[in-house]
Amino acid sequence: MDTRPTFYQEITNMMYATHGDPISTCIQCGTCSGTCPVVEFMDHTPRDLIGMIRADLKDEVLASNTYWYCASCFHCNVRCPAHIDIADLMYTLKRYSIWKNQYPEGLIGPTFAETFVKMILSGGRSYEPVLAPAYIFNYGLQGFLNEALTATGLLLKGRIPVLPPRIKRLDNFRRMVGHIIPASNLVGEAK
Amino acid sequence: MATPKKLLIIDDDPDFVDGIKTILRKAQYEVDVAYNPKDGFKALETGQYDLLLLDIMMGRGAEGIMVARKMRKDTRLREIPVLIITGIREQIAFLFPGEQVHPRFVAVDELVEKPIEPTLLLEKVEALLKEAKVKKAKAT
Amino acid sequence: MKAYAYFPGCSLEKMALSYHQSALECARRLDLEFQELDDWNCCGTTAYFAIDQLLSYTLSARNLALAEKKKLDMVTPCAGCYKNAYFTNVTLKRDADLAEHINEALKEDDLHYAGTNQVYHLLEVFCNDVGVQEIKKRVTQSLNSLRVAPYYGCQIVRPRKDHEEVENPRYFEDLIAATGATPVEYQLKMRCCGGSLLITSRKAAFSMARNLLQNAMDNGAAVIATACPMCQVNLECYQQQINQEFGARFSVPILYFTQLLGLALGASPKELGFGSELVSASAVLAQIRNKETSTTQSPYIRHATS
Amino acid sequence: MSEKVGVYICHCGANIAGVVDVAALSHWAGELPDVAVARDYKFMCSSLGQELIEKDIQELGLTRVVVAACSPHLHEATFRNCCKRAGLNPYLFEMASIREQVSWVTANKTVALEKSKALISGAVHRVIHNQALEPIIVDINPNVLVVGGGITGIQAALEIADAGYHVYLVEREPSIGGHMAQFDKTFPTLDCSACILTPKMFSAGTHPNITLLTWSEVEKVDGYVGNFTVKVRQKARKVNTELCTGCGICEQKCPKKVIDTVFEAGMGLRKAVYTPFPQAVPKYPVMDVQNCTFFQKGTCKACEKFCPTGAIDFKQEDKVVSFDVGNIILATGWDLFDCRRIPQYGYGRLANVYNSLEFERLSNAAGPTGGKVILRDGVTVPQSVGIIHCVGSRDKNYNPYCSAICCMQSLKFAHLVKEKTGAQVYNFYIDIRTPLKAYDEFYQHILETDETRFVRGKVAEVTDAARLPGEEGKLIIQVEDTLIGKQRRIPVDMVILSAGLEPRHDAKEVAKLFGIGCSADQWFIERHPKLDPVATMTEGVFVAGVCQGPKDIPLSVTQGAAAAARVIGLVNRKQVSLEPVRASVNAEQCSGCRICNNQCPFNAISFLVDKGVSEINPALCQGCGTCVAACPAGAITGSHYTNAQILSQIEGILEVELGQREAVPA
Amino acid sequence: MSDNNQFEPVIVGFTCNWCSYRAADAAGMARIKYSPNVRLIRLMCSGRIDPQFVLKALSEGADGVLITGCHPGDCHYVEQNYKTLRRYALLKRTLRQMGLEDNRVRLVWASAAEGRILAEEIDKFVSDVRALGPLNWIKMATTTYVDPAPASA
Repeated sequence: MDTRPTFYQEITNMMYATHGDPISTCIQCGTCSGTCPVVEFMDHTPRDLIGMIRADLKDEVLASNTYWYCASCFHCNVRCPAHIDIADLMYTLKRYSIWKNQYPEGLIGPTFAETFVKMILSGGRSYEPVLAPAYIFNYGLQGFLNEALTATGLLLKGRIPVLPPRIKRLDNFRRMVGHIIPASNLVGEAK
Repeated sequence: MATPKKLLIIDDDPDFVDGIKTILRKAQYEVDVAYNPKDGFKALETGQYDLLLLDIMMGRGAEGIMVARKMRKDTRLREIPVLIITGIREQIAFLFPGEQVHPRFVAVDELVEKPIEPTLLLEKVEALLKEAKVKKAKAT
Repeated sequence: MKAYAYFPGCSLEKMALSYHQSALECARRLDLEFQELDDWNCCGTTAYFAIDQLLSYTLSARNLALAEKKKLDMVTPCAGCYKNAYFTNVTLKRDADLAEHINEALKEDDLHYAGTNQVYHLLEVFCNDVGVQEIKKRVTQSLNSLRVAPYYGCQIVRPRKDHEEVENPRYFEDLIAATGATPVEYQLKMRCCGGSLLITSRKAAFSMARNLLQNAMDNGAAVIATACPMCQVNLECYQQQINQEFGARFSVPILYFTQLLGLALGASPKELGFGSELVSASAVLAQIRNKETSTTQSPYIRHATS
Repeated sequence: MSEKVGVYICHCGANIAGVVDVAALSHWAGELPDVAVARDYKFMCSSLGQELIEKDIQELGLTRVVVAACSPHLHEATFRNCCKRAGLNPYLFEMASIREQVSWVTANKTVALEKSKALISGAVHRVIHNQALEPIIVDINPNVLVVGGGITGIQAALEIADAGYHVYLVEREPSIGGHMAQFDKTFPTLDCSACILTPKMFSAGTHPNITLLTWSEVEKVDGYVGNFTVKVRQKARKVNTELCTGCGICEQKCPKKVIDTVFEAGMGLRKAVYTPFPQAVPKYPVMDVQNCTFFQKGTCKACEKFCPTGAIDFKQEDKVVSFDVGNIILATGWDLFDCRRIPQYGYGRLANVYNSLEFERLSNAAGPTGGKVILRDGVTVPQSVGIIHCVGSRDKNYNPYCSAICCMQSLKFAHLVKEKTGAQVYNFYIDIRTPLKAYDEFYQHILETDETRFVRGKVAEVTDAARLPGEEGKLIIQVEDTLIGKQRRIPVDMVILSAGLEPRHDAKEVAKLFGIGCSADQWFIERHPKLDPVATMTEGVFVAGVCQGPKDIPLSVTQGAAAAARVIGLVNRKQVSLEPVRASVNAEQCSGCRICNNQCPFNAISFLVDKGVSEINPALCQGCGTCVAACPAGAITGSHYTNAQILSQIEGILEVELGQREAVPA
Repeated sequence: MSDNNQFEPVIVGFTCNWCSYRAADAAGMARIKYSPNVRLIRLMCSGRIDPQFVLKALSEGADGVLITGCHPGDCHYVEQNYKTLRRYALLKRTLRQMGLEDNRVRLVWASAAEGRILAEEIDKFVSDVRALGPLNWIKMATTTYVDPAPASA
């Protein structure tokens, strides 16, 4: 009980509730990476990443963009011959890097996550325009213009709401969230 | 002091655990560590601890709260004082910076934020143990 | 008349309003009663699920509890909402501690999750509960051999729920065939369109969408039918940008399967929310109207200029 | 009357003594009522340990013996013999398993001691009620049944027949030969499979001691070791084998062509009346009634018209033959993994994706293409071929086990493709497993000479959806090349799936028929995985070859011979002794209610109408005891498992617990 | 007894000779640690289990009884475990009629290969019986049992 956990053990500790088999059962066959539709954008293939975790290459793993590129399509999950929940592993790495404040600069995943939570807490539902400013500047002028064009198209077709949606029992809802994320400002005065 | 007090740390962060473990052992406490909520709860059930030091953000989210809540429902574990030590502000309190971390989301005895000063840690631990002793004396 | 607790999800409020309208129209015409959940909230979405699973489970659990209150099984047209609700249901049934923890939070809204109901995607309700044979009987306006590419996407079929076929399911094809349309066979029907990367990694999302569009076109699709608002937006709204990025000339309508099914069941385009497309569907509507000129060859086959 | 019980506690080295305080245990046991002596010893099963017991029996006059050691399935026989040598009836002995049930499964030493005490107390209480019994001696019928006429069954049958005993060799297909007859070359020597198999088939077909029953299936097995009665259904061949000379004219003249999904693996055609291949044994054809024009449409009879000996018999019916054997060898083989179960590999959807058996036929000189490796269009020679290993094996979605032959098979394919087409060959593997004699040398040889490209990675999918230039019209193998960490798309003309071995689809029913067990994967379970690999838990029933688990030809032949040796050994003994565990009815107490009559699956219980009581035939009774429990009058006794024995064992076990609980305040 | 004085039930288990006893052997060979509360009695077949064995065990101080056998369809004696299954249902009814919790008796199928499954089932049963608490059976009048003399051959 007293030996300091390695990086690999830290990750398996975080995945203690995963429905899949432990990553120790990975046979490094590459089915995940051969299947992955985003692999060409990743600096390490998912299989490689599992190998790196098992080799405790913490800095290299955290510096990798692999888990931010995961599209959660679960195609690797259903094919994995070792029944590893690879998408869950990617989620875990996202959480790890956010919790440790160790995500690489320039990736907008964490910013997006943050924006999303704030949005949910303010209305109980998601609202596309709020998400836009959070990432739009990362694309440069061309991207901005394109986005604006698409958005305008959608707006003209009546597909973008003007006001953010709100659920009716928002106070109850926020107090509910306050039980799960312990931040007092979400729920006003605690009971 | 006849037998040293037995403390359990449930925290997934090895760096932090290493730090406080050293501080607590130097102060003559007996310290066990569990690095995930499942092992942690198992340890609580099998060992006899005088105090629990509990992290919040573990596993799938704020699971420390789950552990605390479950303990409070267990007649055998209910009386163990809990000191929550959290880095939640660093971890997810990007939410509304500057404001207080909610102190009473579940009945715990004390909550402090990481990083914690050694003296403060020892003070809190000592105070909680004392309080528990008084409570126990009253009960019997 | 079989009743369901209907959870539309955030996208269907506005962005995918036509999905909402057409889903309800199809349900009505198939004698299903869809009771919309009262005061439902966001399901937690794919993107956020990664960051805090406990919160995501809680958000979905609230919707499940709302459905339980109605004592009805839940149906949702959104693939993302479906996956989250389905697996929240599975996880909470398996993990009593977690369910208790979340129920503690749900008390704030006088709700309780007991795990008594099932979660279905709209496609499942139509294909299994109603049945393809029954739908076939109710088709009044054949879709006239329109070449429709069924796009399953990710979250309806994956992760695996039981022992079902996840690499080559056929129920979407069967449903399309029941409407008188011709289902297009193409290999990427199960492939991710990249929708969930739209915001975080546009380049990857576009490349995935392009591969998908190309594969459907190569196999002669006149229209792609989707069952997920995110896929629809990615494939339709960004088609122009994809054309720019890859020098392609895609111009393929991406419709919700309920819009096509609705037409076959005799609903008018207006009732099904037609008119808000960014890629015009008028050619599709024309072909359905014009029985004589039915073609099996796609008018849209255009190859990328590479 | 009081008994003198001796209790012996084994240390089993540290296996037991490391967890259980054996000294305290034997001290405690010595104090039990009726126990005359209790000892502990390092290895009770050693000759010194046994001598200890024998000496006590003789010197102390022990009347009962209890050994607390390992599982009775390991050493019950050992200690019974030990008792017998010392003049004590072996059934006055009882065993308590404190290794498998205590020391190996319990961490806490205090609890382990308590549990050991409970088990020993139970055994001591029980043994006092044990009765002296004599084993039942039965004669062994020297005839042997071998089920399955593949290489394993052929080998076993020949060994036994050569030893002078009669063998019934039953085969489901029209000819013996099995899968080996379908193969082209064999690994690693590249011998022609047919060249080495056909002589053995011929010997089996002509051996005076072998009765060949092909196109036949075992329907029923009754009895026990030494005395089985077997019923075999001989499916109607519609050919009178007395008259048929095997000239093959019927097959030539038959106008109906059918795709041969069995021998040709769907790659070639056969006629409606056919022998699966020219060297078939026996040479007699069979008629495929489902596809015969006469049976389906009522006219044709071309075969009958041209048969020179009048052997065609459209009226022939299935025949059930019954015979007695003393021992049975199962060599039922395997089925090929159905590659359609992995849709992403395209088998059954993409024309030029082949499974391993299809490739064997393609490459076989006697096969449908005359040994030419060509694509499904029948002309094109592939310029690039991908061979995918581990298809359906080592994958928790399909079969978690390694099929053991696919690496060798794939290397062989690589060599054959290269030799016959000159194509660029890619082998996609997870691990190359070439462990036996001359196997790895073959791998080295391929590496050195054939320019095969080895790509380490489990293939994700095979598709015809071209994306990049050069992919049009090809099969694209998408895979991570794990040694460089990159996803690759490799266009090829032909894909060969090295499909795994699976238990026969009906393995479970066959196991049930013969009263043996199946593993979770449905391979037949051997008696001991290392030390008794061809016997089963059922006396007189043996397993050999792939039906017991994946293996290649040399190992299958070895097992066939091994099973034959075991059988010959038993037959030579002429007699076998059976456990005297049998039920019997006390006619005085029997009320004639007949409740027990339908409890017995072996029909051992009959009702004597004249006497108004039921009776059990000890030759048929297997000793399960179900009727004993069912008898409302308590009139049936199950020897060695009497009510008195079991009830006292319960008392004994719980005595310790009660004592313990009273001692500990609540 | 564990440190925190939790109730440790005593359970008598019956196994058949062919599947479930070998499953226990397999659990041992695999060194799978499981609850030590169960003491096994080997019979030839689960069909041999006479309801009086179960009642005897409960009356002599057992808190629960575990009945194990081959999986349905895998019985060494063809179909005798189906009879066990029927008797099990009757037995549960009898227990209810006697005012006892019928979940103090459990039937578990385990093949010879399923050591791990047997161990898991034992753990589960022990913890379930532990939750039920001790069985307080006023000791029934001791039943005397006399074996009928074996029928003369």
